[in-house]
Amino acid sequence: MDSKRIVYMDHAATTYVKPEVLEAMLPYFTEQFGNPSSVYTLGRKSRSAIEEAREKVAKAIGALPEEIYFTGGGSEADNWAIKGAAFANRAKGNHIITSKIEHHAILNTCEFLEKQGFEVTYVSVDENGVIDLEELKNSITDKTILISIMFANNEIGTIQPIEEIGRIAKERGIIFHTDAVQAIGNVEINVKDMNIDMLSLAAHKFYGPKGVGALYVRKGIRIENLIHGGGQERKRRGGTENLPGIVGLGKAIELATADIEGHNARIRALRDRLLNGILEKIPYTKLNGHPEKRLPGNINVSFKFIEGEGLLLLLDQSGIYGSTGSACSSGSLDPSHVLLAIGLPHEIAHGSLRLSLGDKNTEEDVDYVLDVLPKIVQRLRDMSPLYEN
Amino acid sequence: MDSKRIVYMDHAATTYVKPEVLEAMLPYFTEQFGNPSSVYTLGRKSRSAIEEAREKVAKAIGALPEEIYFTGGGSEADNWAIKGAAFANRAKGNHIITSKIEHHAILNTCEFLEKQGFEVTYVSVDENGVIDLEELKNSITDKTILISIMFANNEIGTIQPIEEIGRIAKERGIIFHTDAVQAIGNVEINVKDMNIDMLSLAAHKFYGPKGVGALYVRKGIRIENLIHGGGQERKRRGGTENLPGIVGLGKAIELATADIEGHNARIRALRDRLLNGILEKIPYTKLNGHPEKRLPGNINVSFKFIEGEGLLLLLDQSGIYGSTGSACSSGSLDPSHVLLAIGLPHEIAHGSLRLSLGDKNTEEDVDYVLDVLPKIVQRLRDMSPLYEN
Amino acid sequence: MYSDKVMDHFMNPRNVGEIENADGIGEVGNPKCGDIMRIYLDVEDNIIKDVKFKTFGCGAAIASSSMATELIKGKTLEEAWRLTNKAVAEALGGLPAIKMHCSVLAEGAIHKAINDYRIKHGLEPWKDDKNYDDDHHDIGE
Amino acid sequence: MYSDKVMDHFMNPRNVGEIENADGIGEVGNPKCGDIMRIYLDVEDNIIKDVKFKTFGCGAAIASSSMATELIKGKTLEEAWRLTNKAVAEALGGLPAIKMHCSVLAEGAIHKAINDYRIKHGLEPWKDDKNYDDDHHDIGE
Ligand SMILES: Cc1ncc(COP(=O)(O)O)c(C=O)c1O
Ligand SMILES: Cc1ncc(COP(=O)(O)O)c(C=O)c1O
Ligand code: FES
Ligand code: FES
Repeated sequence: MDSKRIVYMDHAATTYVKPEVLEAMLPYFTEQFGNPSSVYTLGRKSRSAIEEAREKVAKAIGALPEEIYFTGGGSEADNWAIKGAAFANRAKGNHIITSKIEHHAILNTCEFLEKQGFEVTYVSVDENGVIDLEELKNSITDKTILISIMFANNEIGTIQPIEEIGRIAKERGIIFHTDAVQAIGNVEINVKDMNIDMLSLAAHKFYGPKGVGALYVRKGIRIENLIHGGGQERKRRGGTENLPGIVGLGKAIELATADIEGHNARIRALRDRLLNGILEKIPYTKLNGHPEKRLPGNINVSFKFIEGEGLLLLLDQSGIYGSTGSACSSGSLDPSHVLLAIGLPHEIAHGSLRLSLGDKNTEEDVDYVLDVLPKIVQRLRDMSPLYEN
Repeated sequence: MDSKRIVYMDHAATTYVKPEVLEAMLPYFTEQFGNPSSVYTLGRKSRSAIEEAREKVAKAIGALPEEIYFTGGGSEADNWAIKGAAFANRAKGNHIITSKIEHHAILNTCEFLEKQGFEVTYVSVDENGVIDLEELKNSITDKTILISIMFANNEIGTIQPIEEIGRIAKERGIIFHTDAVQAIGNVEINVKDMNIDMLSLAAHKFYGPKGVGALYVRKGIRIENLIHGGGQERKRRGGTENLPGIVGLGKAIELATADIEGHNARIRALRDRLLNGILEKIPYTKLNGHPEKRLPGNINVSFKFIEGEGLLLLLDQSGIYGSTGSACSSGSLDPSHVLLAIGLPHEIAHGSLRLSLGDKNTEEDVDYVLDVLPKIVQRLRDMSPLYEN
Repeated sequence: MYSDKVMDHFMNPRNVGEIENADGIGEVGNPKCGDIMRIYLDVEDNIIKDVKFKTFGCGAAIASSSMATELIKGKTLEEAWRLTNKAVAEALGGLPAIKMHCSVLAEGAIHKAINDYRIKHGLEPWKDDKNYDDDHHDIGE
Repeated sequence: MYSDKVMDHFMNPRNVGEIENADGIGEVGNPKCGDIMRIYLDVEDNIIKDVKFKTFGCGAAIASSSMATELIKGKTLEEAWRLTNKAVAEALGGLPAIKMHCSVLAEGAIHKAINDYRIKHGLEPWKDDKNYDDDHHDIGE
């Protein structure tokens, strides 16, 4: 309410576009705007730009360029992977396995498929948000055509044992998709080593533009199209290519994966300083998600006795931007399905705060949050009928 | 091959982004990038920007803001409209009516639905590309749930009698969708007066950015989601909003519909000068599409005895960018389905050239094309075994 | 999404706290769905002399508590009973559709506090036709 | 999409034209699918003295005609017969996958022209195992 300091700690929701990325994109709006499907010079230059971006995406995840298809975002990639595999393999089976803590782009797609006659198993997670591998194995049937497990969770940051899931899927000859929207740039990924058949990503989570993403589909995997249309993306995704967006995605993924270790070390140090400070300064506080196997920038804590929306609004007044799993913030009856899946009671889930750190955050930012946050929590607790001093 | 002059006449494929549009978009990449679903200031500003864009789109077509849903482009809007209406109304019927000259985003979607048990009637067009209204009426059955007819054709520019089709659909209580991707900015559209229930559009056809579009869905029309996911777009289209893209779409549609008459008068005068010059200077040439009811900037002509890809390449060498319906340019066996539908023999369809004019084209551009094109056509004819001087 | 009035009452809530030995206390909501509002009344000669609240809930819930307590302070119990959630929302310059139920909490807590007072004073509780402890979260539009 | 060599032969095609009273003429393709190639041969002592072409087809078809005619000029008929479409494409610095069939036209037209010459000269036509007039458009990858 006083400060002009702005501390953005909601990078898991979306990031700003890095200047280098925007710069790479700019020529493609006004000058170099030709339709990549055209035979003339202007079109051919656009085609090269797209193929260059495709190579960058492929390289970042250990795939071949011809295995990368550009989409209009992470949700489209998720929808395509799930529906595409389902519709293409219906003759083989109608059973899909996923987890209880997937993003709604996966969960709501599965719900749609259930209405279309598919059967979906939602595997549980433990109190740290790690998938139950035994339950996963036991839920496989002759009819299982697809396993989709996210690489890292967007709310609590827990990283899944993707290699092991890939092995299980491979052994049983089942297609394995992973939603890696949160993982890119934070975890080393190699789709071949990890036996990943399909992988979704979205540029705006790693300092690229919104409205563009990609789906990796291993050569030989057949999926039905989601966006039917022109011959773009080797006839698998119709629509005039989002040329500046794709160029931006290419540049952003190149930057994000150039030095994952270095990036993580820096972010993790900041994150731990902030997390330890919070746990130290604010009583009745609990960390959600796995203590070690988590995204380097992710903090998710629950403050007892208070509700998250008010917390966000007060933080906002101090220039701090975070997010919450409270139902009050989403307008739905239940708080975050992820927090419930790891066993939090409703009232604790309501008091959750996610702070996700990014490249521009500094130690000063951390110290500022550590100064402001405890007061705000106390202020809300003082208003809470649940809190008895 | 000598000149440095560049004449872009492929605006029907895609347009450059106007400087004012790019300028409006720029803050939303790097500064004003907050997730519109967030409660904090940065997110709320994004939300306002999106709602402002929504109002602009609504105003441009005579709809209500809450009837506009943003998509990742024209193809997504088309796929959503058709599949969404089909899946939501399956209990009512399984019959869809469309035309033979729709964009592939419609045709290939219908083909997919045919595999899912739907029946599709593809209505014919006359030699000018105008829909056969009698055939349309006669093909309606008790099971017809959707009529989808494009507003204006992307290849030959023919504008359809949309109001009459809207009336027919309304009388029979059938949902009416129109693909207006080519029409926005070129035809006055009022979805209420025209009884349009759903309408697709794409920003990159009217000087907005690629990778963003919109679907208008009349209040009360229920369609299944295409991109399932988060609660964005009033729970009807998941995915973090393409904030700069949406802002750009809003700005572009505002500019494009501010003075349609004035814009058309200017473009039409240029177009007619070019068209008349071509027909005068180049023998064995035929105009495709309706002589009057056509998009103001559209020229589509067939030059006998030659093939279009070579034509494009030679034009390219002179800095002129156009497009063709030749199969050789697309890598498929058949030339443009639109040119075949209006009754052109294959070899004539192969020699087609589309020049689509835009806002930056000048009389000098026209004169330059009129200087270059006849020589190029002659040069190819001189190489052609079909041409006997 | 919130009006300036809402933000003002959320940021600077009036009448936060408890009243020791209050004449009437009303609590609605349940922690499961995330919202609890408790209202304390000090009543003298049928007039609300003082009122305090404690709320566990969103910004709109806190602002509604603040506004509602302001609106009934100094009023008769009959007047206070007639305060509707709509009046609270209006006084706040409006609430988003999905947040209207938060103002209902305030109406409910006041009703409960008044009836608590009436029962303690051997009066018959007034009849309420709403159940304020129901799941009241609702998705707008 | 085309190599510089292809563009050069498309922009500046060698041997365009007709030969009056040619010793052999071969034509393949059909206008329905958009490509026709016709080749004229002047043969002296079993050597191709002169060769011309006319082509209705894409840039790759025209470039292939140009390159193929260059490659057989001055060669014996046997040598010319052995020219494969692959050799033509290679000489052009490669062709896009979806354009390989355009080079097949050149191979076919040469074979037909040679056999036209042989028949006119009372010789038995050489056997060809491909049908060059088939629909040859094909989608790459
Ligand atoms: C008539 C028509 N419909 C749909 C589309 C598809 O739009 P987009 O390429 O933006 O997906 C286009 C343009 O390509 C079009 O001209
Ligand atoms: C794990 C995960 N999957 C999918 C998505 C959807 O991506 P987008 O919003 O770009 O469609 C997100 C982000 O919103 C995410 O965090
Ligand atoms: S208290 Fe939950 S939304 Fe207001
Ligand atoms: S001649 Fe048709 S593609 Fe080459």
